[in-house]
Amino acid sequence: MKSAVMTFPASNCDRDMYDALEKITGKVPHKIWHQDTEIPPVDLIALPGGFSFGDYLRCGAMAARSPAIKQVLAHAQRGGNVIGICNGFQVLTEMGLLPGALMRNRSLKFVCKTVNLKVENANTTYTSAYHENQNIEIPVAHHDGNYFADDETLTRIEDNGQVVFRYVDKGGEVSKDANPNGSQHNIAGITNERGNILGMMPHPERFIEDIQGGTDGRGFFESIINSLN
Amino acid sequence: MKARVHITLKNGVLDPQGKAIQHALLALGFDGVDDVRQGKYIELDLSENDKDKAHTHVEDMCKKLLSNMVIENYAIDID
Amino acid sequence: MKARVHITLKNGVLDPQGKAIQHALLALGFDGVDDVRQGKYIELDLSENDKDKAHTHVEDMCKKLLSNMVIENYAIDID
Amino acid sequence: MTETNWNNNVEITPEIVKEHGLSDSEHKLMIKILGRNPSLTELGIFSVMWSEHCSYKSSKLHLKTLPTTAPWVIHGPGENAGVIDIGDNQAVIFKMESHNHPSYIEPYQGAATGVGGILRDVFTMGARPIANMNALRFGSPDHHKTRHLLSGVVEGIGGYGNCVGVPTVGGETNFHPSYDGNILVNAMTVGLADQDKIFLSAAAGVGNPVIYVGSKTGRDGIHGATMASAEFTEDSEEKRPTVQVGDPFTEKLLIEACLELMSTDMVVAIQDMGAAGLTSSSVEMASGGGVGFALNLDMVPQREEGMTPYEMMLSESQERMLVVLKPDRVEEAKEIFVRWDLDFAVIGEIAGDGNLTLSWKGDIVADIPTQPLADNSPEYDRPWIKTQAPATIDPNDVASPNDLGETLIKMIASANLSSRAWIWQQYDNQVMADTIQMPGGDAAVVRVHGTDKALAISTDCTPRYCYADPFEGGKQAVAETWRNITSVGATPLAITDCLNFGNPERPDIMGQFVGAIDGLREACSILEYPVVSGNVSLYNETNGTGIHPTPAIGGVGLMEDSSKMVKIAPKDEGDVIILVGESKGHIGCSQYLSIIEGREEGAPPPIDLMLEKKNGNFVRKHIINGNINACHDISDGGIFIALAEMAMASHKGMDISLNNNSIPVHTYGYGEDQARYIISTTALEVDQIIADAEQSGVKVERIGVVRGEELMIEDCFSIPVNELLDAHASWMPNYMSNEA
Ligand SMILES: Nc1ncnc2c1ncn2[C@@H]1O[C@H](COP(=O)(O)OP(=O)(O)O)[C@@H](O)[C@H]1O
Ligand SMILES: [Mg+2]
Repeated sequence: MKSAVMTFPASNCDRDMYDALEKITGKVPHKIWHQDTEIPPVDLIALPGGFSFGDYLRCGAMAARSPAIKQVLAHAQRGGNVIGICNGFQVLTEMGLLPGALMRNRSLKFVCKTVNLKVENANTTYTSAYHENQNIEIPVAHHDGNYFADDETLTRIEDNGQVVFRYVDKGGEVSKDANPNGSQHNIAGITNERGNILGMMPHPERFIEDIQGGTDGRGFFESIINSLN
Repeated sequence: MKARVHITLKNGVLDPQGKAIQHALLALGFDGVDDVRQGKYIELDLSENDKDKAHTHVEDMCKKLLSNMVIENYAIDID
Repeated sequence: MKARVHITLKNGVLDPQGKAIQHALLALGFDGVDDVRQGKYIELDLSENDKDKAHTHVEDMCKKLLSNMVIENYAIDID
Repeated sequence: MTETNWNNNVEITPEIVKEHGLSDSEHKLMIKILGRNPSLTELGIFSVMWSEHCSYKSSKLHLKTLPTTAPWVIHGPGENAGVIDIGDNQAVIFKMESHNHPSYIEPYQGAATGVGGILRDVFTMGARPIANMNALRFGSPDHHKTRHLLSGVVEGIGGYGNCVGVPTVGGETNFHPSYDGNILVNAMTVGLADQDKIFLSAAAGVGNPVIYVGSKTGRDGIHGATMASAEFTEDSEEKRPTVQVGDPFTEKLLIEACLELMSTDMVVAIQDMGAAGLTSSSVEMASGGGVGFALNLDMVPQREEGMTPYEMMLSESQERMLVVLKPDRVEEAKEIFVRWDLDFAVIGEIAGDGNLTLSWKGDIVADIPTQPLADNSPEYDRPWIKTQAPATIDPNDVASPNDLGETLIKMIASANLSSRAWIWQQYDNQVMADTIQMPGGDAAVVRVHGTDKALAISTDCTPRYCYADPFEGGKQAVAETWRNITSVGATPLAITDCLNFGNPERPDIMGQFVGAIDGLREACSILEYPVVSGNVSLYNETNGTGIHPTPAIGGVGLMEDSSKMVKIAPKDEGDVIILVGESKGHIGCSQYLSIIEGREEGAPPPIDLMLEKKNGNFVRKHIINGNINACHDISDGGIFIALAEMAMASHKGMDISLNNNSIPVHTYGYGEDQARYIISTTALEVDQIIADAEQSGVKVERIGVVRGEELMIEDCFSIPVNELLDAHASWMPNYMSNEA
C-alpha cells in the first residue's frame, strides 16, 4: 500500500500521520507540499491535522484551494482513497468531497481529551479491523469539530451508512455529555457515498502505542492495509 | 474602491457563537435580547475603479473563497 | 428592533486574518486587492422599541462584552 | 552622502528623558558614552536597553550568585535559552519567561504573545520546540476580573500553542488576592537540538549581511519593555498602549523556515526580536560579537505608513528574527523564506567600528557604540531588609475539624486544589505524538522523538511559603520541581527560573528577592541542579501592594528508558501503598490552614535538602528498577490530598491505616512536611523495598493497600472515589460557567 501525506502551511500533525503510516504499513509515505502540481501514484492520500493557514477565515478553507488540491480531487474521482483527520476533515468538507461543514465547538473552546467512539459501520475501507458497534478510545483536539449538515443530508448519510464514527460515553450510549463539540447526531467521522473518502475529527495516529495512552487508533490503519493491499 | 462584505449564516444553520453571545449578555444582565447571530465582516481595498466590475470581481471572491456556500450567505457593498 | 454591530480592529493593530485572506486571494489569481481587513458582524434582535434607548443599550453591550476595547472599535446601526 | 540628523527634529528636554524612565545619572552616562546629547531615536534605544526588563539592573548583582554549571550544561544564562547535554549528540534547550503586564491589559493577546516570544527564544538557538508549559497566578476567585483574565489567558495560550503545533503539556495555577491587580503569566518552552547545530547570537564578520525575516514591523507595543519595568497605577490601565497581536500562523512558518535555514551552513548568528525588538536584538548581536551594525531603516519591512526610526527601533511587533548570514548566501537563504511566504530583507551589514549606526531617508539618525551601551548598563545594589520568618505553629494549637471527610471534600473542591482539567483540555497536549505523561500527574513527560529517552518537565513555586520566608520558599520551589521530576522516574538535570516580584525600590521587596535567590542557590547547589536560563519580572505591584514573591521554577529531567516511567495511579487491587519520608504535621502556611481556617500564618515547612536528595534518589532508583508501579510526591494539602489524587487517577479505592499516634490526625493528614512521596508496589516487591530503605536510612511506612471503590482512612473517613472525582472536577467548570 502506497501512501502520501500532504503538508499545508501550518499543518502540524503531518509528521505524526507520516510516522503512524510508516510504523503500521512498514512503508515510507510520500510527502506532498501544498504547492506541488504533481502527486506520485499512491493508493492513499492523507490530509493531516493542524491549523492550515492559521485556520484563518474558516478552518480548511484556504487549504482547500491550494494548487495540490486539484490532484487530490483527480485522485478521489478515480476512486483513490483519501483520509482527512481533524483539519484534514475540515479541508475535505471545504473541497466539497464530503457533505456538511465543521463549525466552532458548542463550548466555543478548544477541546483536547480522549473520547469514546462507536464504530457505526465496520464495513468500510477504514473500519474493517474493528467490529460493528465496537467502543474505542481515541483523542480529539480541535476548536471546530461541530459537524453540521442540513436535515436532508443528515438523513441521507445516516441511511447510507456513511456515518462511521459517533461520540458515545463509556457505556456506548450516544449522549449529549459524550459529545465534545456539539456535532449533530454526535457525528465524529463520515465517508462519502462511494466510501473512498473519509473525514474524522479524532486523531487515530496519536493512539497507536501503549505508551501514548492507548492503541485503539491502530485498527484504523490496519483496516486500510487490509483493504488496500 | 472599497468593498464591504458581510458573511452571515444561512437560516437554519446553528450558530454557536451567536448563542454564546446571547447567553453571556443575559448573564451580564442585559435582557430583551431575543436573538443574536454572528457573522464576518470583510473590508477590501480594490484598485478597480468601476463599480460594476468591482462587484462582479468580489462576488467571484465570495464564491471561490470568502464564503462557504453550504452554510453561509454573503452580501456585497461597493463604494 | 434590530441592531447591527460591526467590530473592527483599531488602526495599526495587526490583522493576521486579513493578511492571510489577501494572500489567499492573490494565490487564487485575484489581483488588484490592495488591503483586506477582517472584522465581526453581529445582529441582535431586541425587544426594545425606542431607537435611542436601543442604541444606548447596545453601546453598553459593546463596551462590556461585544468588543475588546483594547484592540477593537465598534459601530452600531439600529433599525 | 548622508547627513546627520541627531535630534530627529525633537529637542531632548529633561521631561522627555524622565518620560523614558531614565534617571539623571543615566542621562549623564549616556551623554558621556556618546560625547553629545542623544537624538530621540538614541534616547529610545538607551531607555529600552537600560530598562529593568532588558538590563536586569536591580537583579544582576544577585543573579550572578546562582550556580550555573555542571558537566552536562552546554550553555548557561547569557544565551537566549539554556542548553544541556542529554547524550548522543543531542541537547535540550529551554527557558521560561513572563508576560505578566501585557496579559493583565489584554489577557488573550498578552498570553498568546508570551508563548510566541518564548518559543522564539528556543528555536532561535536551533532547537525544535517540543513542549510548552505555563505557570499562572490569578487574583482571588471573587475578584471581578479573575474569570475574564483566566479565560482570556488560557484561550490565548491555547490559541497560540495549538496552532504552532507544540504540545502544552503542563503547568501550575494558583489563585491568591495578592495577584488581584497583577496576574502572572509565565510560559516555558523546551526544545530539542543536535549539539553540533546550536546557534548563538554573537555576530561576526565585517561586511556580512544582516537579514530581517518574519512579519512586517508595525507600531505594536512601543515601549512594552519599559511598561514591564514600571509599577501599575490606576490610570496605566486607561493608557492602553498599542497591544501586540500574535500571529501563530506566521510563527509556525517562521519555525519551519528558520530550522530549515539552520540546517544549512549559511548562518553566522541569529537572534529573535523579543522585548525592545530591533533594538535589543541588534545591540545584543553586535556587542556580543564585538562588532558594529550598520542598518538602513528604509529596508525594514513596514506594515504601517510613516513610521519613524524611533518607532521602528522600539516596535515590539511579533514573529520577527534577525540573522547574520555568511557572505554570498543571501539568495539561497531568501529562497527558503520566500517559499514559506515570509518577509525577507537585507537591512544592513556588520561594521568594524563597533557602532550601531542607523540611516534613514539619507540621514544618520543614530550612531551608538554598542559595547559601552551594553557594558555600562546600570547595576544597582538596592537596599534590602531581610524578611523576618514567622514562628512555627505547634500542630497541637490547631483545632481539629468536626468531620475529616467533609474537610477532604472541601479541600479538593477548593480553588487551589481542584482539578485543572478545564484549563488543560483547552491545550493540545498530544500533538507531535510524543507526550507520554499528560497533565494531571507530577511531571509532564515527552519522548525524545525516535529514541527510548524521555524528558520530564515540571514548573513549581509555592508563593505563600515564599511570602512567609523567601529563603525556605526559594529552596522549596526548586526542591518541588526536583521531586516532581523524580516522581515519574527521571533524573533532574537543570532549571530555568522566572522571578516575579514587586517593586525592587522597596527594601522589604528587595529583601524577598535576595532571600529567594539565597534559597535557590542553596537548593541548586546541593541538588546539583543548576540554573541555565531565566527571567526577572519586577514591579508586579499596584498602588503599593505587591504580589507574593513568586520565583517560579521550571525543571527538566531525563529518563534513559521511557518505558520505566510511572504515573500517579496505582495499578491493581492489592497493590501496597508505602509512605516515604517523615511526617511531623507541619501545618504552618498549609492549604489546610488557608482553606479550612482561613488563616495564612506560621513558618512554611523547612526544607532539608540532604533529606530531599536521599529520599528522592531512593524513590527514583526503585522506579528505574521497576519495583514501583505508581508514585506521587506529597505537596499542597499533605498526605490526604496526595492519597485522594492517587485514588482519583486510578479510579480505585484504598484501605489506609496511618501509623500515627503522636500528633493530631488532621495535622498529620494535611501537614505539608517536605521530602515525601507515596509509592505503590506489588505485594511481591514490598519487602525488598522496605529492606532497602532500612539499609539506605530512608524512612518508609507501609500504610495500606489498593482495594474497593472507596478511599478509606481508618478512624478518619471513607469516601467513594466517584464522590471525590465529582468534587475535584467541578470547581473550575462551575466557577467559569458564570463567566461573562
Ligand atoms: N496552567 C496549567 N496548564 C497545564 N497544566 C496544568 C496547569 N495548571 C496545572 N496543571 C497540571 O495539573 C496538575 C496538578 O498541578 P499541581 O497541583 O501544580 O501539581 P504538583 O503539585 O505535582 O506540582 C499537573 O499535572 C499540572 O501539570
Ligand atoms: Mg507533584
